[in-house]
Amino acid sequence: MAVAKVFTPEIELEEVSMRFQTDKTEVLALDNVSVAIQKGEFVSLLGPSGCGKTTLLRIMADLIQPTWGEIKVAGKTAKEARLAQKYGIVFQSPVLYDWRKVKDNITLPLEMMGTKKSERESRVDHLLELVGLKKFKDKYPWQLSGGMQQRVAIARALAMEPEILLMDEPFSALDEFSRERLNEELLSIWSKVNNTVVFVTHSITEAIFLSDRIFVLSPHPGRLSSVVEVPLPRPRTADMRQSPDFYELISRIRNLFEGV
Amino acid sequence: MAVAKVFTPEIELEEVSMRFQTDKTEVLALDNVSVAIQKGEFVSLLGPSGCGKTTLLRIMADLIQPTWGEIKVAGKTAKEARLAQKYGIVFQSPVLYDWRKVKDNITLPLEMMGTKKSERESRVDHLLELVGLKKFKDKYPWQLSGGMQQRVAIARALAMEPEILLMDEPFSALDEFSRERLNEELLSIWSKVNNTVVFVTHSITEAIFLSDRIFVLSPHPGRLSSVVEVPLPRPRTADMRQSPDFYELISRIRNLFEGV
Amino acid sequence: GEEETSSEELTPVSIQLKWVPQAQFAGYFVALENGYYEEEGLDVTIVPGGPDIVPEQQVANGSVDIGVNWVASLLAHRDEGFPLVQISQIYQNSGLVLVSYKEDGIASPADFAGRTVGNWMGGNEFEVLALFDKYGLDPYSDLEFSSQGFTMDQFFTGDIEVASAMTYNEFQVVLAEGVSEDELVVFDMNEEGVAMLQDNLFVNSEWIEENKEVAAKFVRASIKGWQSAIEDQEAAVDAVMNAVEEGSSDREHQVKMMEEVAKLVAPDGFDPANIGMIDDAMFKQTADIALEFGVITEAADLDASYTHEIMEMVTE
Amino acid sequence: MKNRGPLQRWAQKITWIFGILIIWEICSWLLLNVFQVRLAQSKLPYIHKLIETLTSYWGTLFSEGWVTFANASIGFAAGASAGILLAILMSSSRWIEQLTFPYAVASQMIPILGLAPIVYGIVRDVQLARILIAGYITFFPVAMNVLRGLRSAEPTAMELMHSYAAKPWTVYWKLKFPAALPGLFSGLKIAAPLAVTGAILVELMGASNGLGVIMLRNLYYGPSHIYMFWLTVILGALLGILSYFIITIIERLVTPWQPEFRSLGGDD
Amino acid sequence: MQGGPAEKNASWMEQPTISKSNVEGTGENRIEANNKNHKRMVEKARMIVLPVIAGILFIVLWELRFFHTIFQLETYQLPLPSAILEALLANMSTLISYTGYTLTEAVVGMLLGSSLGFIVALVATAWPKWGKGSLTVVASLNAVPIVALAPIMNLWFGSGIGSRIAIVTIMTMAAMAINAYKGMNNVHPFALDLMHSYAATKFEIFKFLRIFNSLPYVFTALKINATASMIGAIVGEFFFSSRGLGYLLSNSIKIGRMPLGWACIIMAAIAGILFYFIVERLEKVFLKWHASERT
Ligand SMILES: Nc1ncnc2c1ncn2[C@@H]1O[C@H](COP(=O)(O)OP(=O)(O)OP(=O)(O)O)[C@@H](O)[C@H]1O
Ligand SMILES: Nc1ncnc2c1ncn2[C@@H]1O[C@H](COP(=O)(O)OP(=O)(O)OP(=O)(O)O)[C@@H](O)[C@H]1O
Ligand SMILES: Cc1ncc(C[n+]2csc(CCO)c2C)c(N)n1
Ligand SMILES: [Mg+2]
Ligand SMILES: [Mg+2]
Repeated sequence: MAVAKVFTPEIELEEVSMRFQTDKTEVLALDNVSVAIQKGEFVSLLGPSGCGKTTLLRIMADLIQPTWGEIKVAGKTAKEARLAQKYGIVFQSPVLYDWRKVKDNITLPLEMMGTKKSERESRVDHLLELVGLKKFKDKYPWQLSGGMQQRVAIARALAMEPEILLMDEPFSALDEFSRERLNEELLSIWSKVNNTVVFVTHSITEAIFLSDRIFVLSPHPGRLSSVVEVPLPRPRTADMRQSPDFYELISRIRNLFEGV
Repeated sequence: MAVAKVFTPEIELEEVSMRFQTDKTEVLALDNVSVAIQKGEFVSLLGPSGCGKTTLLRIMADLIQPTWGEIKVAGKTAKEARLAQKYGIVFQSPVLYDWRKVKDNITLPLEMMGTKKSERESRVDHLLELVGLKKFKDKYPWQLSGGMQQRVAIARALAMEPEILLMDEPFSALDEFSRERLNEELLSIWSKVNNTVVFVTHSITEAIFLSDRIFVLSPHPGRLSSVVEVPLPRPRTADMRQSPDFYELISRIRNLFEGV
Repeated sequence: GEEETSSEELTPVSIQLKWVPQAQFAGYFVALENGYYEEEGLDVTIVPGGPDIVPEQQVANGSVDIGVNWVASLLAHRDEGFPLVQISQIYQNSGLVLVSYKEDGIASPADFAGRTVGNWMGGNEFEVLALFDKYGLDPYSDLEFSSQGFTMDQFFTGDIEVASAMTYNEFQVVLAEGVSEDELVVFDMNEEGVAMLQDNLFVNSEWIEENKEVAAKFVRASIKGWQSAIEDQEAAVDAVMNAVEEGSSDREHQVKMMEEVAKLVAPDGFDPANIGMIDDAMFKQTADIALEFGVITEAADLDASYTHEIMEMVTE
Repeated sequence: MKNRGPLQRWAQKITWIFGILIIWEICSWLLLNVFQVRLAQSKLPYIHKLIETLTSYWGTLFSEGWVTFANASIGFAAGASAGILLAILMSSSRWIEQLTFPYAVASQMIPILGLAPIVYGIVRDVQLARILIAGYITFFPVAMNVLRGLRSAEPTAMELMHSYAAKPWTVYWKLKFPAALPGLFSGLKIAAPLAVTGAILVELMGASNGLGVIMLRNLYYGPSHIYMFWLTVILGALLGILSYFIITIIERLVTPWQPEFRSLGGDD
Repeated sequence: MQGGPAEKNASWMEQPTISKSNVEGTGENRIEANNKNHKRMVEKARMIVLPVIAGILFIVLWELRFFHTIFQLETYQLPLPSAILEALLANMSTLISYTGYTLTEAVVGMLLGSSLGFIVALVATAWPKWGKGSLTVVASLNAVPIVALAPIMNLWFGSGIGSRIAIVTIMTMAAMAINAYKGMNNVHPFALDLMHSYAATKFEIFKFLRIFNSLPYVFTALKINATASMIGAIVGEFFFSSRGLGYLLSNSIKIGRMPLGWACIIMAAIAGILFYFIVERLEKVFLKWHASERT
C-alpha cells in the first residue's frame, strides 16, 4: 500500500443502490454499495459478469443517477465533478466515432477542452506510439481490428490526463504481451500524473499488479462483498508477478470468489 | 494429441493472403498462410492484436474472399460449405439484433434452419441455463451487461450445433470463473457433437486447456509463425491446469511469442 | 324499387364541366333536377371541373361523353389532332371583360401601354390578345401581360392593373368587395368586336357516330333546362345550390351569376327557342381570331369543327 | 420520478396550441389595423372570425374532411407500399438500382397536371386513377428513407446472416427490414401529411366531395369566402397533424428498441 | 520498470506492413490492382450506360407506339418522342431560359427550406420538451396542398419569384426536419455517454456528435427535397406565374399542345436529375465513413 499518501477521499459512495425498471420486471443492479476511494489511489473492481461493475462506474461518472444513495466526488456532487471535466473514461466497448479517423478520435477530448492544434498533434503522435498504432493514424475505426479499436479508446482517455480515470475492462481485447506492456505504461503514467484510477477487470493478476485496493463485487444483487488491500511495494515490476506474495493474493481472491 | 482421430482435413488453406486496400495505403493482413485443420479437431489461434486472426476466421467462414490463395472446407469450396449451413460463429463483438429479445436472438439460427417452435423453445431454455442467463430471456440486448451480451452470442452459436464452430475471443468479456466453467462446457459439447472448432483467444492457458493444436500468428504481416501440439490427454480436467506439463507448455508458447 | 328498375333502362351519359358547379352551368343542373334528362331516357352524371381538368382531354379519353368549354379551346385541341366536334353553342356572347380602377386613368385599351394586364392564360387569353392587336399593342414589349390566378387578389392588391373577369363571376366578386361600378372602367369584348364564342357542348367525333340519338336527347333536355333556368332563375339557383357543397358558395353570389349568365345564353332580342344554335358567322369570327393569334396553326375546317346535325335533330 | 405526469405533457401541448393562436390573432390585428395592408384578412384572417365561421359550417367541414382523410389513407397505403417495394427492388441489386433510379427521380418531375389525363386515359377507372395519383405523390420519400435504412444494416450483422447462408428473402425479413424500420417511419412521417395533400389535389380533378373541393370553390368565389377557405387550409393541416401522430404512436409500439424510446432507468 | 520489458515487446505492438499501393508490389500485385481499377471503371461505366441503354430502348418502343398499343393511347394524348423533340428544338431558347428560372426557384427554395427544417430539428432536439411541437407544426404544413399555398404565398410575396421560393421552402422543410431529427436522436447511447463524460455542452454535443450522426439522414432528406423542390416550383408556377416551365406546361396542356408540354417535362426531368445527382455526389464525399458507402 502507498503509505506516503494522505487520505483525502476523492470518490465517496454512500449506500448507493441502482434499480433498472422495465415494463414488467426490475433488476436490482447495485444494492447498498458504500465505497470511499482516496485521491491518487488505484482501485480495481472485480466481480462476475453482470454484477454491476459497469453500472457502478457509470454512477461514479454521473452518467446515470443512482436510485437511492449519495455520491460525492472531491467533496462536490458527481455532476459538478463531471462538469469540471475531471473524468476520462474507457468504456467496455470502444465507442469510437465512425466519421473520425483514428487520430481525430484521439484528439476529440483535447478539442473539447480547447487544446491548441499544434499541441494536439504532438500529443496524438505520442499516444499513438504508446498504443502502437502510429501507422494507423489516418484509418477509420472500421478498418481496425477489435483490439486496435480498444487501444484507440485507451489513447483517447489518456489524452486529456484526467484527474479521475475510469476504465472498464480496457485491456480485455489485447494479447497478454500487449496487455502487460500497457499495464506498465499505465502505472508509469499514473505515477506521473497522480490521478485517481478506478479499473474494472476480469483478470485477478492484472488487478493485483495494478491496484492499491481491490473491490470484489458479488452478483444478484450487486453488493460490495470484500475489499482487498494489495501490500506490494511501488513501483511494481514484472518480476513481482512471480513473487510468493503475488501468488498468495491470487489464491486469496480466488477463494473470495468461490465463497460468493 | 487425440490419437484416435483419423486425419480428414476439414479446413484447408493454401497460401492464403489478404490485402486490404483503402484510398492511398494498403494493409497486408495475411501473408501466405497455409493451414490444414482436421475434422473434429479443436484448434486455437494465438497472436498479437491486429495480426490477422479475425481476418483468417472470416476467410474460413467465406465472409471475405482472400486476395490470393485457395481455401477448401470438407473438400468443397468455403462458399459451398457456408451455403450448406455448416458454420456457427461467435464474433469478436456480440452482434446481437437490437430488435430481438435475448431468447429471440438465440433462436435466430434455429429459425433460419426451420426448427419447429416447440423445439426452439426447449433448446433456448437449455442454452440460457448453460450461459447463466435464464432470468434475462425477455430482456433486450441493451439491458444486458457487456459480458452477458457476449454470452448470448455464445448461446446463439451453440444453438445450431454447427459442424464448424468459429469463435473469436468469445470469453474475453467474462470473469475467470465463468470463463473456466464455459471452457469446460464447451469441451463437453464439443466431445459430444464432435465438431471442428477454431478458437481465437489471447489467453495462452485457455488455448492450451482447450486445444489439440495451437497456431501462433505473427504480425508484420500476418504469418503463421508456429504450430504447437498440445499433448495433454482428453478429457481435460481443471486440475490439469496445475500440472507441470501445462506450465511447460505455457512457457514454451510465451517464448515463441518473444522470439517473434 | 321503382326508381331502380327504371334507371336500368336509362342510358348513362356524363358531362364534364369546365369549372366547379355554379350557375354558369345552371341549365344542366335544372335539367337534372327537373327530370328532363330522365324524360329523355338518360341517366346523366355531371362531372365538376377544376384547375387541373381539361374537358377536351376527358372527352377524347372517353372518360366522359360530353364536354363544356370555350370554342377557342376546342379549336386549339382540334388543331392538335384531338377528334372532337362541337354539337351546340350555349353562350351566344362572350362573358369576358377587362376591368381597371377608374383612378388608374385607363380610359381606353390604348392606355394599356406600360400597364400590367392580367389573364388566366391557358386558352382564355385570345380575346385579350385580339384586343391588344386592335389597338396596336405588342404584349411582349408595350405592356406586361401577366398570369392571373383564379382569385381576384392580384387586382385588389394592385399587382395587376387591368384584370380579366367574367361578368358572371370575377366581376361580381369585385363588386361584392364593396367596389362600386362607378369606380371601375370595364372593357367588353363584345363591344370591342373581338369576342370569341364561349361555353359550348362538344363530343368525341367517333363517339357521336354511334350516339347521335343520345347526344340529341341530351342537348334537347339541356336546352329545356336552360330555358327554364332563364325563366325561373330562383329555381335554377336552387338546383345549383343543391349540387354545391354547403359552405362552398353562397346563394346571393349564384343569384347574381344566374342573372349575368342569362344575358349570355339569351341576349336581348334572342329567341329562347334558339338556345343552343350555332351561329356560323360568329363561329367564323372566333376561328379567324384563333388563327390570327396562333391558337391554331391552320385555318379551321369549319365543317369538321362543328355540326348542326344534332341541333337539327333536337328541333325536329 | 422520470416520467413527467400526463398533466404536464398536456400543458405543453396546450401551450403550443394557444401560443400559435394568440400570435396569429395579434399578427392578424397588426396587419389589419396597424400596417393596414390590402387584403389583410386574406393574408391572415382573425382567429375569432374563423371560429365564428366554423360554428356555422363545422358539419360540412367535418364530413368533407372525413372524406379527404379516408381518401388520403388509401393513397397513403398505396404510396407507402409502392415506396417500400421500390426500395426493396433497388436495394436487392446495384444493377436494378442503376437502372431504375434515374427514372424514379425523373418520374417525380412529371407534375400531376400532365399526368392526370394520361392516367385517366390508361386506367379509365376514375377511382383507381385517383389512388394511383395519390400513391405517386407519396411514394418517393418512403422509398428514399427505406432504401437508406436497408443499406445501413451493420456490416457485422450482415456477416452473421451470411454465415447462416441466409436466403436473400430471409436476410430482408430478419435483418434489413428491422434495421430499416426507423428509416421507414421517418419516411412515413413525411408521407402521411403528403398523402393528405395528394388526396386534396386529386379532389381538384373533378371530385364532387372532399376538402379540396370546398377549398377551391371558396378561393374562387373571392375574398368574401376567405374564412371558409382558411378553415379548409387549417383543417388540411390538422389532418396532417393527425396522420403524423398516428404514425408516431405506431412507431413507438413497433420499434421500442430505438435509442430514443429506451428508458434508461435512472432519473435521466 | 518501464524500460526493459516494454521495449523488448515493443515489436508486438507494431502492426502489419502498410505500403503505398503504387510504390511496391510484385507484378501479380499490379495486375490485381489494375483489375480492381478496371472493375471500378466498369462499375462506373455501368452506372451511366445501363440507364442510358434502358432509356434508349424505352424511347424506341415509345416511338414505335408500343405503349400506345398496349394502353390504347392516341398520339394526341401521349405524343411521340419525335414530336416532343420537334417541339423541344422549336422552343429551345424559351425552354432553356424557363428551365433556368424554375431551377432557380427550386434550388433557392430547397436550400432555404432545408436549412429551416434543419434548424427546427436542432431546436426540437436541444429543447425536446417544447421544441418537439415545432416538428409537428412543420410536418402539418406538408398537408397543405400547393393549390392552397399558392394563393396565400401570392398574397404575401407577390406574383414574382418570391412566392414560388416560399412554396418550395415550405414544402421542403418537413422532410428535412423529420429526417434530421431522427438522425440527431438515433445516437448510440454510449456515444452520448462519451460526450457527457467530457461535460460537453449542448452545443458541443451537436458539434461533435449529433450533426455527424444525422448526416446520412440529412442527405436522404436533401435527395427527397431535390426532387420535391422541382415539383413545388413547377406546380407553384401553374397559377400565378408568367414565366417558367410550370407556366408553359400548364398553358400547353390546356390548349392541347401535348408535345410542348412534354418538352417542358423533359427539361424539368433533366434539370431535376442533374440537381439530384449533384446532391448525391456531395453525399458520397461527406459520407465516406458510413456503412452504406463502405466497399
Ligand atoms: N475492412 C478493413 N479495411 C482495412 N483494413 C482492415 C480491415 N479489416 C481488417 N483490417 C486490417 O487487417 C489487420 C488484421 O485485422 P484483424 O481484425 O484480422 O486482427 P486480429 O488479429 O483479429 O486483431 P485483434 O486481436 O485486435 O482482434 C489489421 O491491421 C486491420 O487494420
Ligand atoms: N439499461 C439497463 N436496463 C436494464 N437493466 C440493465 C441496464 N443496464 C444494466 N442492466 C442490468 O444491470 C446489471 C449489471 O450490469 P452491468 O453492466 O453493471 O454489469 P457488469 O458488472 O459490468 O458486467 P460485465 O462484466 O458483463 O460487463 C445486469 O444484470 C444488467 O442486466
Ligand atoms: C387555372 C384557371 N384559373 C382561372 C380560370 C378562370 N376562368 C376563366 S373562365 C372561368 C369560368 C369557367 O368558364 C374561369 C374560372 C381558369 N379557367 N383556369
Ligand atoms: Mg461491464
Ligand atoms: Mg480480432
